Amino acid sequence: MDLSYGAEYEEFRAEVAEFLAKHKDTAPKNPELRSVEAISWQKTLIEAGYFARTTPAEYGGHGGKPDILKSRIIAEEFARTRTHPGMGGQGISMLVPTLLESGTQAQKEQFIQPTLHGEMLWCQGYSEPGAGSDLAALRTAAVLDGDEWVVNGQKIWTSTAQLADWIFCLVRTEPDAPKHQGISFLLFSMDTPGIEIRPLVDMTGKANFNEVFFTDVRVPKNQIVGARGEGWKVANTILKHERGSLADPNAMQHRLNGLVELLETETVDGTRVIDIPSFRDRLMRITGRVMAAKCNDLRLLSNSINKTGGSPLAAMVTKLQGTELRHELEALAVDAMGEIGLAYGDNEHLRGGGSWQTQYMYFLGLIIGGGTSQIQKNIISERGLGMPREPKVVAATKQGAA
Amino acid sequence: MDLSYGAEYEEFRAEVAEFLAKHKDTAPKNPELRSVEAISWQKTLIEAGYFARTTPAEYGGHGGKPDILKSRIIAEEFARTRTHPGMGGQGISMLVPTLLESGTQAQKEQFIQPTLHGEMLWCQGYSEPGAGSDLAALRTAAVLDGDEWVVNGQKIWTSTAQLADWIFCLVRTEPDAPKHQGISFLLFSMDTPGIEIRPLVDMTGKANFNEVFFTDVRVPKNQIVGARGEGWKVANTILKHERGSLADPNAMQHRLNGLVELLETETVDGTRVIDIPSFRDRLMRITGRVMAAKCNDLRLLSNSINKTGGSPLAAMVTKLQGTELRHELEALAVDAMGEIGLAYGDNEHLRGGGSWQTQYMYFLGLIIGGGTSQIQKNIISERGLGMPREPKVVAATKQGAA
Amino acid sequence: MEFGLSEEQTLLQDSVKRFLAEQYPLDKVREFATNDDDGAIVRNGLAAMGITALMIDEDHGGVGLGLLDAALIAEALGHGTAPMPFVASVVMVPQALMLGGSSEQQDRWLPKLAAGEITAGAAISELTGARGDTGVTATNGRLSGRAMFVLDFEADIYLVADTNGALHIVDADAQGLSGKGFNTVDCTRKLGELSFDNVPAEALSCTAQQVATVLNSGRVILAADSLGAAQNMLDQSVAYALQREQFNRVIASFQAVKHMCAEMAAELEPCRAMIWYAGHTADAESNANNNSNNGEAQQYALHTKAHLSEVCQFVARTATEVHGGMGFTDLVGLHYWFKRIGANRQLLGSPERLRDDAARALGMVN
Amino acid sequence: MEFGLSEEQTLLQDSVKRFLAEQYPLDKVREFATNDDDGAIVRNGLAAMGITALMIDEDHGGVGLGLLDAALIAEALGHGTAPMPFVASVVMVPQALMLGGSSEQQDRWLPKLAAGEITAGAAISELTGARGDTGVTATNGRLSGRAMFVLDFEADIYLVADTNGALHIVDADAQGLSGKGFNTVDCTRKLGELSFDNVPAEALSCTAQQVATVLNSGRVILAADSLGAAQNMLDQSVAYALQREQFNRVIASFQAVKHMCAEMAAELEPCRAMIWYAGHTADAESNANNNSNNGEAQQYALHTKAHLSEVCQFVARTATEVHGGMGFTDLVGLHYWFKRIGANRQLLGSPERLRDDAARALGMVN
Repeated sequence: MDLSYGAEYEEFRAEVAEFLAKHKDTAPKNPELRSVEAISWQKTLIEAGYFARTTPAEYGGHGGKPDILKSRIIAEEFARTRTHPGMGGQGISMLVPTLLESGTQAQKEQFIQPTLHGEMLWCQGYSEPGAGSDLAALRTAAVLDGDEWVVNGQKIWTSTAQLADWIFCLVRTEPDAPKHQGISFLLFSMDTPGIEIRPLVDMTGKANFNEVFFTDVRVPKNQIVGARGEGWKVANTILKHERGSLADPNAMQHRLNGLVELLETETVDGTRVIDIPSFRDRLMRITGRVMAAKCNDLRLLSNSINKTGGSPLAAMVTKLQGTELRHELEALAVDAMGEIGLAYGDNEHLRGGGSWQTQYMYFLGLIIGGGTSQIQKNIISERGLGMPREPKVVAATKQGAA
Repeated sequence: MDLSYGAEYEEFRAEVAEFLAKHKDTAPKNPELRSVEAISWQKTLIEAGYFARTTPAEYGGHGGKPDILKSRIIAEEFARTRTHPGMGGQGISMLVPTLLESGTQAQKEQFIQPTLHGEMLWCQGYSEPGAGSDLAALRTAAVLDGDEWVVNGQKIWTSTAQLADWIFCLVRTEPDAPKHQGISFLLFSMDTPGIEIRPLVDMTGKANFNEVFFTDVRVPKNQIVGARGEGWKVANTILKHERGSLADPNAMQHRLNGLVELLETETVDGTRVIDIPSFRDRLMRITGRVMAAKCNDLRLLSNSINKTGGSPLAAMVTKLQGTELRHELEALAVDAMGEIGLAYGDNEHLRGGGSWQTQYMYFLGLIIGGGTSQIQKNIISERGLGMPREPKVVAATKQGAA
Repeated sequence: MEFGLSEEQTLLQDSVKRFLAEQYPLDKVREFATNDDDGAIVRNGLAAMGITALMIDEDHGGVGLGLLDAALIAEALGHGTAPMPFVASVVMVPQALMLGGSSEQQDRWLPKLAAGEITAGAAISELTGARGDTGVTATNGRLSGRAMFVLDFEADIYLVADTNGALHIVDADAQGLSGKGFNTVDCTRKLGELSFDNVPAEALSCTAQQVATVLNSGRVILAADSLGAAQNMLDQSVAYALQREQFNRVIASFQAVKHMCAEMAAELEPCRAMIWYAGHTADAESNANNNSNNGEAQQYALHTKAHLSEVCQFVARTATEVHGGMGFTDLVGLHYWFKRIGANRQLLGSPERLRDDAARALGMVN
Repeated sequence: MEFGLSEEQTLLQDSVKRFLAEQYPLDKVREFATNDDDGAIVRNGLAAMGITALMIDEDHGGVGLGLLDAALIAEALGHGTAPMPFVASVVMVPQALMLGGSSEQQDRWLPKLAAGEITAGAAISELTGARGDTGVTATNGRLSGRAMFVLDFEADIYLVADTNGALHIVDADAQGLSGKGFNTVDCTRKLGELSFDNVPAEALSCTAQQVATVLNSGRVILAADSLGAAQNMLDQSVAYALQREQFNRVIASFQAVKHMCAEMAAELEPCRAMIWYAGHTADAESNANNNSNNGEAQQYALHTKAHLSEVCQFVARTATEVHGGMGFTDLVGLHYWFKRIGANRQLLGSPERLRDDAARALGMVN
């Protein structure tokens, strides 16, 4: 056990802090997408090695060696000083690693640099109305017509579709192959004719996602990543990364701090809510669970740094545990506020900008999204505990039992 | 809505009360099985119509018309005055109704009266080590050899096996038939050679049940109830009665009263446990759930009386809800006592004779027994909500997934 | 002995359900939520069916039914997420007037309420926990202060509780009264807040116990509303699971989905009988006209609201999970029920508070 | 940066697990439970492996390891339901002596404890909530009164807390001391009670904070013991489900059974890291020799014990359910782990109390 980062890293931390102090006044606060300000900051960050740190320099990254602790220090220092850490999005978190792994040289050259610089924004076209938990059941079809794929079908849960320049998309190209083997991974511009975007309003009242419809969308043949029919494999090399990030224990601690503050501020009949024992006990229960989640996260970080692997279960449980815990944390805030906890929209009595109620619902969405809790339990029991897969069924039935 | 029992029934209640007053001094307190005292009290009760009320007089019962409200009044008055309500046991609760439904005239004449009088005690041989939730998978075999069935195999969860004179037993007589169709219902004396009883100690530390082993046990051919191969049907006409009785809300209310008393009596650092808000909140939570269970029970009683049927779900959920609620009620008592709640056996600090800890464990047993909670949920979803049965599986597997 | 609904009760409940199913489909729920519809069709339709006259005595143009009947209607309203002024307008305010109003007050207001000509709100939430600096004080028949969480907002008259626990009737047009909507996550009903600046008011002469009775009636009604909403969510879940296919099977054939539905049913089904009992025992105590009641109605009201709040929250969450991503969207609209249940949970006392109140009522708290 | 076990730590833990698996199979657990075995094989075997010397400094014949190492051993002991005097004898009493004993006291007791020549119990439970009329008062170096729930009972010396929170060492043979076993549902370890009638005692000079440190060490140890026991129950559940067939399938292929096991794993796995952290931060504060610590070790000890008590109770119940009827019998003996977890939950503070203590330590309680 050694929870210090060591002298070398404390030196690195000092460097980051120095950079941040120097850019304190010039770093943008809430830069607009594609703005000169945003792109310029992105380039500054890459050059300094605080963004796209390990992406090869030839594709526009910083070209540094992977070092999880350095990444962590960067994240910690940017968070501490509340400095904008650079543009995120699925292009950067998902497409870039995918291209680095499976893209052609030409694709890497064409797409990675503008994506990293924030000049090219992406959305992801995976889920479909009929393909949620069973993602591989997707039916959006791409048929080769000369030198072009002709895409028809519908995607759902596509965030930032209205903003994106391009989409990376799973489509079925071999309708007769077994379901995992007939899928290909296509890239195409969102300006291509035949694409319709419909905002998908969710229970929070916002359109955090969209539905995207394709009608005879024509895509140049070479805009495929990996071989034809191997899209499932291409996508899955990085799909798992998405899941863990839904349950960040540091974000959880941040919310917990806010929750304590809320309970110390809100009153009922003049009594602070934190002085009501049943609420305080719930707060303490959640505190204990957040502490456990943070320790587990520390263990995973250590495993990554030291490449000790060795605790697959510790990684597998984070999405299930984290999203449910977060939902309950937000629920306590809502309950603690009583009727005030119902305030929403433009109600002037909103606490925390209405974030408690929003996050309470949003995290119910995350319990479902990115692999429902039921799917997570399948994964934990099958891959983590070595229990049998769901057996093959003789026949699907729509009928209830007698 | 009319929760009064009405004048006719209040008259009946007065009759019962009068009977009880008259027998106040002569009713036995804890009569020994088969004792003269027990048998004589049983006969007095049957004659008065307070036991075996609806069993035809020709078989030794009282021969009254079914009247659920009268049965309820009898139960209430006997409980109120703490008068012994007559001997119970599986012979009376399960075998007698089975024989009335499916027995031959000779069987009814031979078995019902001595059973009702408490002269003939029975145990039940249904479950087997390999046939629990899947009871129909039972393998104890009976092969016809001349005029006798030769029984070989093993039963488990047989309560009162050491005390019983006879056993009613499910055995496989048609090994080649589909599993539900190869079973027969046999009756035989526990004195028959080849029967070995082994007490089965459970987590409460007591042997509430037994294992029973059969080696070439020879049973006269005519000691079969119903037709050969129809034992499953014979047994199932009354099996469902067993389940509801595991979660009696009146017993629950009785325990809840005791729990309140316990919390008002136990102290920590001089403070009564009931004055500790987290325990009081748990008590109130459980109180609300017990109230709901009691209302549900009242609804079921009313349905039976008025033959309105109509709420199959209300009946289906009682075992699942009742056993889990009861387990949690007992758990609160254990928690409230702190380390005192651990006292067991001959510890002089036992509260309530150690019943809190015992019942806490025993009700975990009941969550499992009589159809586990998992099986109950299957039943509720399939029969109650019309969802599909567990699909047929291509092949059983013992291997975990990769 | 009969513990169940009469044929008339079942018919009445069914007729409200049917009316809502026909007149107030999901599209209408959405329109009301976005203020594109004012709910008049529902309000007028149900008034025409006599719902507004439900609890008012016959002498004042009502039909004189009890809390149990009102709870059955509330269940139907929750089932259909109806934008009906009910808990205050049809139950609490008429009851307060009948218990503590002068005959002049009763004659003035009850017939109009019964006919559905006017609606009534209740600014009474501070009795179950005042948040921040709210509270209304009464001086010489004039009210000053602020009330939040006014039930059945945008009404013609309001029942107002002052900080001493006394009740008053205030005309919505009274001088010095100003109000505004209190927007909540639940967009299926209206909540509001009222400011009082020396507002003329008519006092009612309710005893503390009568005030408690009015509050408890509201609690049973909100619990029944949640029961209806949760039952609808369960039914929708089973129906959705029976048609949604994943992995070449309807998801209703997965044991995990089946068990989620079974757990919802197991928790919810006993709640139905609990609502019946809570309504029945309140009516029985009220008919006995007995002020020295044994407190059973009080205990049932508190526990029914607390218990159903917990159960229905569980159902709301689980039903959403059964629907997968669809449950999170506005496409199936499941969230309207989810949010209505969430609102009922907080109004007129959260479960934690009600359990504490129940313990206090039993003298358990030192 | 490394948050994980060293090779030595893993080896040490594994060697204890292996020793117990070989020397203390289920039959032996049963014999100990029925007093047919006195646990000497385990006691002596583990002493021979140096376990008794674990936390004692090298000057007194120990190996000077920390609470984290002790917690790893405790996990192994819980895993094997070992009848080892540990929480008091190896952890709390040596720690109290090292923190507050005179050098004469340390020289007298620590080497013998390190060598496993004597064992030590702790009559300290009253500090975490005195039940009934228990309590020990100290007057002029003499103790009178009664202590219940004495950990590692039938010891040679006892650590005793008086009602002022001061600690004393008492010889088991001291005049006026009488003791008897406190039979519990958990038959895998010994608990007892002691009566003091003017018993001569040696005071230790522990500060209130040092007493808290000793209690907190005990809490982390009991939590680690439960972790080991719960992990064993989970492992047994998966193994049982993989071989038990019902309805022509191994029950491990039923989604309901899989999900029960997944839920156990999901709850339990983060507890492992939590134990590590609780041990590590306690050691770090103790090494810093810093009395004005920031309270992290205190918070982790309280929350770790509270959280693991809840999680392990859930695992104990769920594992029993996965085993079906077999889980309820003595045939598979699963109940020994169930009961050990149940006992750990109540000892040195129930979850409710510890959460309250944690809030108080943060100044949250007015």
